[in-house]
Amino acid sequence: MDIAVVDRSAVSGNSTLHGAATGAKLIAFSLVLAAVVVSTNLFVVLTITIVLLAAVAALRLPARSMLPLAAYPAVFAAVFAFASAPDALAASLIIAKAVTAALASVTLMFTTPYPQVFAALQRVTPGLVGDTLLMTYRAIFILADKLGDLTRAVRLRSGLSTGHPVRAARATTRALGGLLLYSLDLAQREYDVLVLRGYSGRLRVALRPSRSRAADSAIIVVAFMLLCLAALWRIYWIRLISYSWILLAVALVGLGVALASRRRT
Amino acid sequence: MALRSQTPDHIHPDDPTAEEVVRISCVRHTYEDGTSVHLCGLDFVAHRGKRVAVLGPNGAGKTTMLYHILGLLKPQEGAVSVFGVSPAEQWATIRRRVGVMLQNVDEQIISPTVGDDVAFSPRQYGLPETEVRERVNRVLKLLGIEELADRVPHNLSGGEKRKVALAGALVMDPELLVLDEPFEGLDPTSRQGLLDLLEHLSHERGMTVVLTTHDIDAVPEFADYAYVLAPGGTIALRGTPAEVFANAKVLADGNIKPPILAELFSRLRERDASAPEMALTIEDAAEALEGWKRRSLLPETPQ
Amino acid sequence: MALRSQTPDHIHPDDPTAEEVVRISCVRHTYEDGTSVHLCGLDFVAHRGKRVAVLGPNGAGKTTMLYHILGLLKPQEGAVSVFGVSPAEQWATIRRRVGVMLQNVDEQIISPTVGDDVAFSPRQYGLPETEVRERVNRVLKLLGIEELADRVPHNLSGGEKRKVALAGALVMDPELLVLDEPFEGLDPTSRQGLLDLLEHLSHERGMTVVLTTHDIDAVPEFADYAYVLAPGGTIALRGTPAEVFANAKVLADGNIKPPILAELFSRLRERDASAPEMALTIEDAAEALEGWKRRSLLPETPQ
Amino acid sequence: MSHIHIPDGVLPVWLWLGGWVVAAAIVWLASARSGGVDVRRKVPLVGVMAALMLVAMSSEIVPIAYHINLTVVAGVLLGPQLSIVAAFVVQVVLALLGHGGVTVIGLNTLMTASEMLFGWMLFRGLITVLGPRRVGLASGVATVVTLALATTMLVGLVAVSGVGAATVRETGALDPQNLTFAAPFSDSIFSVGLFSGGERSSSPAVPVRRFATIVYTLGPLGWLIEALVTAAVLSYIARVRPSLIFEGALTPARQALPGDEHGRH
Ligand SMILES: Nc1ncnc2c1ncn2[C@@H]1O[C@H](COP(=O)(O)OP(=O)(O)OP(=O)(O)O)[C@@H](O)[C@H]1O
Ligand SMILES: Nc1ncnc2c1ncn2[C@@H]1O[C@H](COP(=O)(O)OP(=O)(O)OP(=O)(O)O)[C@@H](O)[C@H]1O
Ligand SMILES: [Mg+2]
Ligand SMILES: [Mg+2]
Repeated sequence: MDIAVVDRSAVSGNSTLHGAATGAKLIAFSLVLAAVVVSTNLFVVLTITIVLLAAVAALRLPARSMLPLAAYPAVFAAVFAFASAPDALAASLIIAKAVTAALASVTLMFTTPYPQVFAALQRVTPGLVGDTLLMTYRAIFILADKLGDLTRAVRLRSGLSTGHPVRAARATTRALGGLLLYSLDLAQREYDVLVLRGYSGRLRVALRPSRSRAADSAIIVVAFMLLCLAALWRIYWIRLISYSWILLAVALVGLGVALASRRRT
Repeated sequence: MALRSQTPDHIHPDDPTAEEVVRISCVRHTYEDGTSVHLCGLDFVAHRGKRVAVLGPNGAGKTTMLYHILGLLKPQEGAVSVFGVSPAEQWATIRRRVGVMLQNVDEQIISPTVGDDVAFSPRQYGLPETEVRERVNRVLKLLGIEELADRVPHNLSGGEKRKVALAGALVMDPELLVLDEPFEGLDPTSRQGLLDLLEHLSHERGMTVVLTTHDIDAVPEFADYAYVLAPGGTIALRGTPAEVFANAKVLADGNIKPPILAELFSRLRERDASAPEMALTIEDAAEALEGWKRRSLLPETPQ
Repeated sequence: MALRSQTPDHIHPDDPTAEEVVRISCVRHTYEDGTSVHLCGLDFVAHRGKRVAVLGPNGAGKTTMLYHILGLLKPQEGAVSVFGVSPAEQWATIRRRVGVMLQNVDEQIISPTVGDDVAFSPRQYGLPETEVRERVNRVLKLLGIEELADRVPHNLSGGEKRKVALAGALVMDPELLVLDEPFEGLDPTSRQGLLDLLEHLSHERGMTVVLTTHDIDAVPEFADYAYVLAPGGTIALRGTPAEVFANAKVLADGNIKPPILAELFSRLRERDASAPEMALTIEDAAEALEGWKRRSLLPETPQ
Repeated sequence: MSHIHIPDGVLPVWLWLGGWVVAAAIVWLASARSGGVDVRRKVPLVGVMAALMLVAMSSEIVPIAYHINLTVVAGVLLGPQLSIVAAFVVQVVLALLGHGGVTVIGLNTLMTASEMLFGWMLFRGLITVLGPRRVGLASGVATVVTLALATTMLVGLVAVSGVGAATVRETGALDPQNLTFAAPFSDSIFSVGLFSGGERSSSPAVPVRRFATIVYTLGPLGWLIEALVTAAVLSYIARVRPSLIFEGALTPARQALPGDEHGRH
């Protein structure tokens, strides 16, 4: 998980989503999240997943970097589901919800430079919470980067001893302890630098003008429709449950079209 | 307080009325693991418009000293004053006037593009966007890195990152520029460019520059004053570069080799007592050597 | 494969049978953002027991080149061979023979104390604990940092960290030492110490050293061969330091200033055509200059 | 332990809404009293700890259906005010990743935060009694006691809400009667919504007493693991970075690392 990959996609991409207003994307993101949260129907959640995937495909976002990141929570969700879900379907639902929420956030972060996102969030959260959210985001990447550096250093310098599992384990725990401390220092210094350079709890960013109002509205409308569907299926689920497959089928067709159009050009 | 002890030797030698921008008096910092840095001995003073180099062996306390100037560490003893205030307590009131580059530039890059990163401070200070753009373009041009503007800073090479960090430090036209080992990782041409730029900034705009460096050969060309830290942080020596490099004993204690030209001249003197006085820039050295040779020709009875 | 094109000019000039430890033939690496480094033009070769310096402007591709030698990047075109195998594919078989120091040493620290960090490789290779201790003590002493053994590496100063990283690279007595800008951040005495150490290691133990540096003045003293990368990665020049620094044009293209002494001599020549040939170490220079002056005295009718 | 994984729509409205209101109030309070530079300088620490708790809480040790929480570690390092903020941030992100619903964020924030506060208070108390050299012991004891208290709170919550205990995920919720893991969803909206009849008002599947038996007999295993991890992490930090743990009245006589006694002067 390399922050440079996220940053590069966010700033150098040229898709409709990249061009949309940050505000519109944040609203759409919240709507999609709400849809995932209220939904209790696996088919509905999968529909949202597929709509998001279709968007990724159609807009030519860097799926190769995004999908592993979005799938990362699936690992944890799967363990969670395995330990707690009564049956396979419920387990799939748990995993699908985690992955879909993650996919939505990844899509947002890959199409919007992070200062834009956090500047907006900090406007609506109490000071310390907004500040902490920003540093939590950075810290996740600091931890991941340091873990990457650590594994690279281990590979370069000798690898872990296969013949001496105890030594390897000892070295590993020590290294992780050091990693924690080092990440703390790094986060501290990063924050110090922010402050040295003028930050005082509120990021300020240049307004990114929206490329097209129509696209902004379209994004919000699609997200809102997803939320409506999710809500409908949640409220009238008894009547609608046998029609769930229709949603999925429509979404799949959409994905197919997106993939086909991508291949043609 | 130590701040008041303005002994005459701290008055600016050329201009007694020159404003003191930075003063450090006998500051001690003990890190948690017990390592103690005691910046004492002489006071460290930087006057407006002067370029001051801090030299010293690894681990002497140069970075620690700069952290005190930046208010990142709070003096446990002694006093630090920058623009007349204590930076640890009132950093917010002076930070607009100070530009910073830390030793490890990786830690200093904040934003996802070079352009945004350089624009970080002006935006935070609320300058209008057109002015932000204009400042960013100007400073990128000054450092010759316009073509990096849209790149992602994490992906740059070591030297490129350093230039980006420097651009971020310069963009607000600070009155005080604090640089920790700015020449490391720069190729010789960029290094020369930076030397020229710093000279220009301090002469034209009266910018005060405090930097640490191990690049001894650049010091005579760059610095108006040099301070030498001994291990443990003691400020052992102060003076113009020529004065400092004449003090071989303290330098040797401080793990500092004299510049190549200084060494060349002292070798020459060992071989031939008539060799000229030490010259520390290439131009002067060439002139001195040529003069030496010419003089030896003229009156056919020198020795 | 390009590896087979051993044109005569790659045979070791002094010793045609000398073993090639590293060879890079026309490697291209395109980073994800499209930045492309094409290490082509000449082949890069390092022979056993030789010290090879890689020079080039910021962003030329020096670090990229070392990453290929270390198998951290896989050539998308061309071939790399280290000890006769491809490092990207068979790193595990050769890593015991290779010692590494990266440009940003922070990325290289593994363990929470200096002693453990230096002991990391020998422990993982399963050496008995007494030998591990003995090796660690020896290498810490070699670098003069015994007193750091129990410190936490992240808390060290920049130069101290670099020495620790170097100790970690040397502790297994590697046959090939790969160093990315090892002199940056070191004080002049440590720098000189490192130069002497590298010379000792390559002469006594036949260690091959490949390093990148911007410290031009150290190159004549250090390197048996120097390679110059032009922007974009093109390997533009190869030769002994004297050969390389005589090639002003390519150097200027590569943002490389000649060493101070080289410049001094060319200034002297401009002023006085009788000035001596370029000398690149202080000793030689002093001798040449003194000779020049003396000669001008002797026959009273030189010009 | 530090939070409950309950999907939305299970808890009575008064409970979860009350949780939200109280949580919002204390988060607002914590954030409002944060103008000081000293608090702000700790934000990077909060960020790193939040990131670490996220990783820990979202990965589960399967055989005992338990995950490390690091709440006591974080509580000790952050102190009360920052703990509240960290707890809130962590719960928001966890909810987005599907660990429990959005409605329970309020309650979960309260639970996590109070666990961090308990841990912090107990640790401080024990350190004053045992002396600053017994960090490992103090933190181990503090962890066990804290978790026991938190478990009791959980039991109380279950009793109050009238929710089937099986919908509550907690430490080692292995059902000793049929040797299966307690299944939070078997009794709730997930299974019903997907496959069967209506959204029943969930009648407690397991009586509170039996739930308590399960938790108190099997929980201690989880507490022990957590205590070991906490003790290891905190003793390490106390050794290399004591100021993170000790400040003000707790400052111990300077502990030099071996080899540093002579310092460098
Ligand atoms: N965070 C820290 N914790 C403990 N000790 C530290 C810390 N930072 C620096 N030190 C120690 O303080 C002393 C001074 O360090 P400092 O970084 O100021 O040196 P420096 O003069 O900048 O050296 P260099 O030239 O190598 O950068 C060193 O002995 C170093 O090990
Ligand atoms: N991870 C990366 N992603 C994208 N581009 C990169 C990456 N790493 C390096 N580059 C680019 O590749 C080129 C070569 O970089 P490299 O780090 O090899 O240069 P270098 O010669 O080591 O420079 P320096 O002297 O500044 O260290 C530069 O233009 C750099 O911006
Ligand atoms: Mg330093
Ligand atoms: Mg490099």
